[in-house]
Amino acid sequence: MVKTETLKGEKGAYQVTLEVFSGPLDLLLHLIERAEIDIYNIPIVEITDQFLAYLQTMEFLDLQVAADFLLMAATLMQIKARMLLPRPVLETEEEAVEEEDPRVELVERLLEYKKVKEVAARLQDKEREASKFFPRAGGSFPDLEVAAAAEPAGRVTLWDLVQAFSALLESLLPRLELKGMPEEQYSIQDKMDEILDRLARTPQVFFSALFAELTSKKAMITSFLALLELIRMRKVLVRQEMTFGEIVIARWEGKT
Amino acid sequence: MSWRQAKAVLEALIFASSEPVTVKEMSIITELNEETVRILLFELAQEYNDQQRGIQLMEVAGGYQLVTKPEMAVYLEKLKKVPRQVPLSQAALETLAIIAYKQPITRAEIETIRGVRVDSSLTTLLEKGLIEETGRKEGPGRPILYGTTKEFLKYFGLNSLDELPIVDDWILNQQIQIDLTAD
Amino acid sequence: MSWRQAKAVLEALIFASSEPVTVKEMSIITELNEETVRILLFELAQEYNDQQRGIQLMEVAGGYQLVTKPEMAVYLEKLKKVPRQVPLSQAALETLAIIAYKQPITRAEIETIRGVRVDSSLTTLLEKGLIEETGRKEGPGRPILYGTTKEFLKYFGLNSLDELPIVDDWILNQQIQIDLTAD
Repeated sequence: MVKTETLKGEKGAYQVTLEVFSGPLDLLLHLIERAEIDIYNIPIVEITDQFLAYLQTMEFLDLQVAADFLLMAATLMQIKARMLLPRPVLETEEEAVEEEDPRVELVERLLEYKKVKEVAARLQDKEREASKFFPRAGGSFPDLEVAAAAEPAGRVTLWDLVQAFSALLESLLPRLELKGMPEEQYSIQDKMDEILDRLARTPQVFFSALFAELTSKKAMITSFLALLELIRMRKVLVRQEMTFGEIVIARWEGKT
Repeated sequence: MSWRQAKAVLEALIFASSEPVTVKEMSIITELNEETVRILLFELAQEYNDQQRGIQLMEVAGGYQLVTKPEMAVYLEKLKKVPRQVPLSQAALETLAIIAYKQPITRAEIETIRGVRVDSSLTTLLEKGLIEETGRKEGPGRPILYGTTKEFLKYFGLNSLDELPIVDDWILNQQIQIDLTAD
Repeated sequence: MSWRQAKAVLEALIFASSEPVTVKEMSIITELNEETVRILLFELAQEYNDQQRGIQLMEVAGGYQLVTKPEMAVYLEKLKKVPRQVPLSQAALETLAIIAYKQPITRAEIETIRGVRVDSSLTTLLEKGLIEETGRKEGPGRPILYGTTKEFLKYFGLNSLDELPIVDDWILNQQIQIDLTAD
């Protein structure tokens, strides 16, 4: 689908920019978000009218309306009809509970689809990042295609990291105590920035090196928490390059 | 083979291969143990960085590959001889997102989630080698199941599926590792 | 742009280009004059040599390109022969299982069982030397018959075909399905 349609008006060519939706759920979500309404309580009459108005606009502009959009329109009208029907007088509470809101299924689909959009957006970010790294294109060696194994990279669990940290703390603590340096005042955010700055200069840093220059236990713990936060945010990777080797902190590849 | 030579061999191997080369493969070819290969690779990666080169070593899809540094992109885009990829459409990205997180999955299941027919996105994704048929689902019609490929990992610069971004309460892929959910 | 940066840019350009890059192109992109580009290239070539790298800069018809050093050929040859560590795709495995149990078998027969076209799996399996053409079937079109190879036995650590797990037809089909949905 195209983002922009060029239309020929009587007074010459002019451009109309259309929001193009990847499907009826996308359009519906857009309408709901634009109206800033609660997804769990969709004003179905209003939204159905807007949805139909959009389809009319598409038709008016001679743009093909996909069958999926028409199907959704039918679904919306069905829900609308059910909601407008006079509700039967309910005799018991039980019946009242059983009376299901006709919008429930739609809401569930919308919520699920919302996640899809979220993931798609993140994949797009990754795509954009990855597109900055160009592989070798020239004169590939004939027959030299090698099938690579999905070898488990030396991943490090959070637990490994905590253990490494406590070992480090234990070994460095006597030295720290002796120094008796005035305590640094750093927030976790400061430390996160510091680690990222460091990784901007060298792509990989030894775990121990991150803490080598710190002068207090508090600073070390702050740094450690900052590192955990960066891992959680997927801004850094942690891996063990050798089986018994040092843990290495690396920049999240593809991110500048 | 000297240390320096070994590094040269690894560089040549990674350079010449059209696919990421695994540590295991390099170990077999050089007849060095995997641990040594890893140290050599680590040093090689360092050299690429220290020396402010235009290329760097990247760990992707379970192996190693050479790529240009991101800051070179602005120059590379000016050279027509450099092949460039057309970014995926929104529709294709959504389809791919569903496959990546819910694989193996059938077309009908994807269509239920997206609310549209996905034939053309599936064709695009299959042509680009980002997804593949992984088998057939039990049940009526035995529909084809789709999953992501190694090319998918390469395309998005991921080392494994574990590196897919986490979506809150959409933990679909059971392979997502404990280290990330531990907190 | 510093001297060092300029060299990095040239390296990236030559690396990522699908064809040799000319001095003129490099000059336009870096906004440096051609003479400077030549000096930079000369230095770059020196560095590749001095540092005993696995790759080198080569001037060929129409410009510059990066190639592996001749002494690396022996390792690159080995790279081609490294045992494939990739587990076969589910589709290929399914096809292979059918061939193993029902050999000799034609493509059409495999496709009837699997319900999909199997061209690409057959190509993969042939390339990997796990199956081979064993003859032609009598009848219309005399289609090619496929069977497994010695390599197949090696790949799965079998001494002979007799060691294949015994299954009757029904179980064979079920088994494949179970494998496919296992993860």
